[in-house]
Amino acid sequence: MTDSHAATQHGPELLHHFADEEQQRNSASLGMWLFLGTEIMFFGGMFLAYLVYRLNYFESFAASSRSIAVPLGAINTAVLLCSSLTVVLAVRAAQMGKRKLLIWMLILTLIFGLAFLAIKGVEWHEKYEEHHIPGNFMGRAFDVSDIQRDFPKLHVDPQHAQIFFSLYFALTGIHALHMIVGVGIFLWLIYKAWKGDFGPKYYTPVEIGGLYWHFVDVVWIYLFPLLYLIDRKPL
Amino acid sequence: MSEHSSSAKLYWIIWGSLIVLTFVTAGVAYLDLGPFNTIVALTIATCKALLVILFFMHVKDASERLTKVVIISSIFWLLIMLGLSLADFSTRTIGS
Amino acid sequence: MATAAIAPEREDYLNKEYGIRSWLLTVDHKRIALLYLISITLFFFIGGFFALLIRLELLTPAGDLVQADTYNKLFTMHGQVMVFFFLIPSIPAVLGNFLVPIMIGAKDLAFPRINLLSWYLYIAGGALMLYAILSGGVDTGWTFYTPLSTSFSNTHVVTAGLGIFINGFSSILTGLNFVVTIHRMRAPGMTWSRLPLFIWAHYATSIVMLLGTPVIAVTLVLVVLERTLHLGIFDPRLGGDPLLFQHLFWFYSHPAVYIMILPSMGVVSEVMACFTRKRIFGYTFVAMSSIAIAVFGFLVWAHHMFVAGMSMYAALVFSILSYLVAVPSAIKVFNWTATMFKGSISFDTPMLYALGFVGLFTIGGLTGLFLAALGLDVHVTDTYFVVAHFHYVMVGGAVMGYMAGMHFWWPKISGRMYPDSWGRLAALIVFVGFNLTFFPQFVLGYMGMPRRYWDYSHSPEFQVLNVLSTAGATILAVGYLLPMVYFLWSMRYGKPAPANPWGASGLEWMTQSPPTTFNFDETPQVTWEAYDYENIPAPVPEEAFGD
Amino acid sequence: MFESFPLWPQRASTIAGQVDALYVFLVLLSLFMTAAIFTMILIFAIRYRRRPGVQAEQIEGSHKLEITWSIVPMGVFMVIFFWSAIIFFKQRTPPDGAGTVYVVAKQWMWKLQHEEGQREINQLHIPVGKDIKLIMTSQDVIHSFYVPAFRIKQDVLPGRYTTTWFHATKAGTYHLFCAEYCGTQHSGMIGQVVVMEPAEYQAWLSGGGVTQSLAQTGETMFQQLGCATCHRSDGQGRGPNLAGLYGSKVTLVDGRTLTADENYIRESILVPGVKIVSGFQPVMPVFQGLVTEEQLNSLIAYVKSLNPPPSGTAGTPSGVPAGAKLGEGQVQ
Repeated sequence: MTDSHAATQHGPELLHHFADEEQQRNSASLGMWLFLGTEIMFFGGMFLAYLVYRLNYFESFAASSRSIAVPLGAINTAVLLCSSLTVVLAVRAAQMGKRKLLIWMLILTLIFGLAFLAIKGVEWHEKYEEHHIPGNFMGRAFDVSDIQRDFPKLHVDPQHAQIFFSLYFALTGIHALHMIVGVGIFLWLIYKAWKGDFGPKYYTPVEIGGLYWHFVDVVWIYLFPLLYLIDRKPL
Repeated sequence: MSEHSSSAKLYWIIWGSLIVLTFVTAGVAYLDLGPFNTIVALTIATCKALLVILFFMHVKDASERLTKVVIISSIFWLLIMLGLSLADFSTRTIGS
Repeated sequence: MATAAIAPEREDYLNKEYGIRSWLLTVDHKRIALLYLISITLFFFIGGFFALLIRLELLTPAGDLVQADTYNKLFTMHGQVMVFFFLIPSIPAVLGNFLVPIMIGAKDLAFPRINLLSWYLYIAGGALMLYAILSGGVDTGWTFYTPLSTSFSNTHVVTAGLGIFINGFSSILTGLNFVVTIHRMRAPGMTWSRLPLFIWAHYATSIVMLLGTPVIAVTLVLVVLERTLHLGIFDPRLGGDPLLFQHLFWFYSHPAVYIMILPSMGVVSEVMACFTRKRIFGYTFVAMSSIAIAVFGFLVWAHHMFVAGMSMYAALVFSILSYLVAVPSAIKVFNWTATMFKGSISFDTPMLYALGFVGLFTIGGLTGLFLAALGLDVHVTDTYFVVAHFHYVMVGGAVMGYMAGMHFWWPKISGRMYPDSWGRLAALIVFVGFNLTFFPQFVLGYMGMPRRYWDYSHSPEFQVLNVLSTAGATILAVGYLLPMVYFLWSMRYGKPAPANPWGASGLEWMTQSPPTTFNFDETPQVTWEAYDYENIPAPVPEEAFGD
Repeated sequence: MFESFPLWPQRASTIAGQVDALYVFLVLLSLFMTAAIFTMILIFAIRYRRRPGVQAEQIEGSHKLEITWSIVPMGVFMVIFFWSAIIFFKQRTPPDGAGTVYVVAKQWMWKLQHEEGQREINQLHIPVGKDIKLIMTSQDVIHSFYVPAFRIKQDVLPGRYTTTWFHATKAGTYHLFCAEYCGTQHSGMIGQVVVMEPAEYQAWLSGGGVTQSLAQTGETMFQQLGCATCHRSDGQGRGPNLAGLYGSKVTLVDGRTLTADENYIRESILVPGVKIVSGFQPVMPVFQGLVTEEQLNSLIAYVKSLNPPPSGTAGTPSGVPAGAKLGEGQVQ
């Protein structure tokens, strides 16, 4: 989704078709919340697939989920939560007209975002090493013999494990795509903040960008337990 | 949006509890709670999500009724999709 | 035909600026509506051309016009082009974009630039679809059922899927624009109970667009991922469940039929009120039934899957819910009929199309009851009975409503009057051609002719009805060509249209025809109830039409 | 009546009459409603056409009328719903003791296996007056087994069984169509269902030159694949005793209980680890890809034949009549 839906009004002056300032800001916020509603349904489709297959093939899902490192996932969640904090502080700084603080907070958010993507890259590479990418991605045929070896008590069916990893890559992949779009939005916000476009009278883009970023964080808040912590009980 | 929404200190508190909840949910997963593992994980995730939505996304203090209606109806639609689909998947093995 | 007297050059949204840039970079909701009008008409004739080829092939039992896989591509692309690139955008993107802001007294939609982005997304999706068609087409049926679409078809499923995926965002953003505009930008005094029913219908449609379209977007993404990166979510060889795809697909695709029909219902309410000079009977019930259709429409999707292998008990739940969603549609039909009581009815072209809509939508709705009946659905689903049912609702309903709307608001859009006698003739031809095409298919369906059959030489008893249907299709084609001819003719030679040729109520009739770029010089103050026809003089017939 | 222009296919099964009765009721209801709406519109159009000097009378609406034409349709719909649900239940619950035919759908042909061992392509010979249950699966895409004359249709899915049943009442040859789009030759995937008098059917059966019944073929397959080593009839083997399994309640390792239908037996053969019976170890090898659909059908027919004959002859507690040769199961 290009960032144009973050109502790109230039400068504080009122767009010609809005009656007043208040109407313009409320419309932008309502527009973004409606868009987030569609995103809930977008991820909802994949959550339905995840729910159905987890109920049918629980043990293969549990074993495959155990092969993903929890520490990396937890750190990634913490990184995203930090980025949410810096976004909120950025919006507050914009409201109070503190331009330098705003720019710093936006840059910090960007850094956390990129950190998240980097950690995600490491995780994916680890999956690539372990031959856990479905199909034969770049010549590495999907193979879960290592999982079967690590968890003899759980019945791991290669096909059902491949469905888990298909869902894992679909969910985290599309979530990462939304992160990349978010990084794009924040790069553009930093540029406009540096130009001094935002102030107490006009900070809608920062607020709208913040709503989008928080949403992507909330999606990850659910993805973390559903993908990483299916069943970590001692066997 | 009201002027200076609540002070920065509140945000730090919310952030702190979110981080704590993250490590709690990661830790609890290693305990054997029988069927409650999933329920606990989902409740913690929902609490974290509510914290972010209500405080970080300013739904609690500043936004108006319509935004809340949009959020609740989107989640309700998701539950319609999940619930009615489960009606099929869960009762397919009964009978022929 | 003396060329129309050139009225003193008054500024309006058409002659305000000229040149390609003024059209391709416009943010004026009226110009974007015209851009949509041109692009969906193109796709309508592509889809219609495929339909004619299908009907010609079925003229004879043997498959002798085209090869089997060509025929399969024809009905697949007929379905995809018509559903995603004509029916879903038709009224919301053309009439909705043009009229929603004016009807509520706003200068433009809430997000004009996003409106232009929606059109570009539509064009991008359309280009991908055309590329898929030209480079070999798709042969999976417009429903993309897996595992055929993911593992067994080697046609351009990925290209067509991405085209429809991108086009879906055009629909989402249009819905988003409408909801925000209707909530935020109503003129002072334009309360919810004074909104025209056209606006209520588009509000309900936008709810469905917003909450349904993302699900097919993600479903198509998963199909594309499965074909390209082998992420086998629907692959039965891995233990994937083909019914999961059908649940995700129909969760959107059933509400999508309400995206197609609800705007037409809005148009018919406006036209019925104007040409009977009466307030719509039971305004609140008609408005609320639009919302009820949008909401209940999301609970019934699996009535497309009764024989697909789903559980018997879930089939019961979806069947009873399907009967629930039929009630609001019945309420609307009864209210339209009751509106004519004690009216002062004139039969201009829009009214003919609206009456045609009411009649054919009734038959379409009633045959839906056959399909919601579990025991009967087992026999008639996936046969020509289903084909006839959804064509009665989509062509008899949505397209008739679109035609009614185009004729009703053409003077406002183009500033010219179209030749009404030609309009009435075309309406009658469409009505006759339509019934001749699709009524025989009900009998064919109950006789057991399966749908999507290239060759039915094993059962020659189906041929007579197929010949009737093909004859009807040619008449229908003529019926649809006529309006394009005289609309284009009227752009050049039509009489200049007065501000309110029909004496209709509604803010759009209080601006000049065609309106200025910002619709109103100053924001109107609404003090009257919706459809207050007792204070609006009926138009004097001769003055309205030149020829 | 309409010999030259039939309005519906022949009624050749018990359910066909009931489906047609509901169809006729709905056609009459629709004709009545359409006629009512059309005549109302016609009368109002003529009676209230625009005449100079006559003003339309503004009517707000009437709640009473709105309520009636919401409740009355809802009531009629409920009648239709219950009537059709009853028929649907009959269509979806095969009677016990029905003869079984295994159907394997493949891109663009129907392969059928009778219990008595006959194999047919695109042809199904059945005796009139007998319940026949079809256990169907697909080797590739979704197909749909549709016999208009019997008013039955059931999609055939890859990876699992779907079942339907019918009771033919009239001898004759009827169309068999594939009703779910399945690729290039979808319209070529057709066949005949030949309903014969019982005597004719027996003649057709014996004339087929078939030696083994399906269950016996299954038994030889059961030995070849080495199933017998673990699934022993005396219950001492590492696998559960299969006698009396079909249709019984099974409790799994994780506590879930389910009835052992064809889908359970199929899944337990192909991917045994998913549902391990409580008290047993997950040691059974995976047979996915090692057995064809036809061999799977014969194995399932064999397992079902291990059930004690339903006629209630005194079988030993373990279900298998002592001394009876394995696979002797009664052939109805």
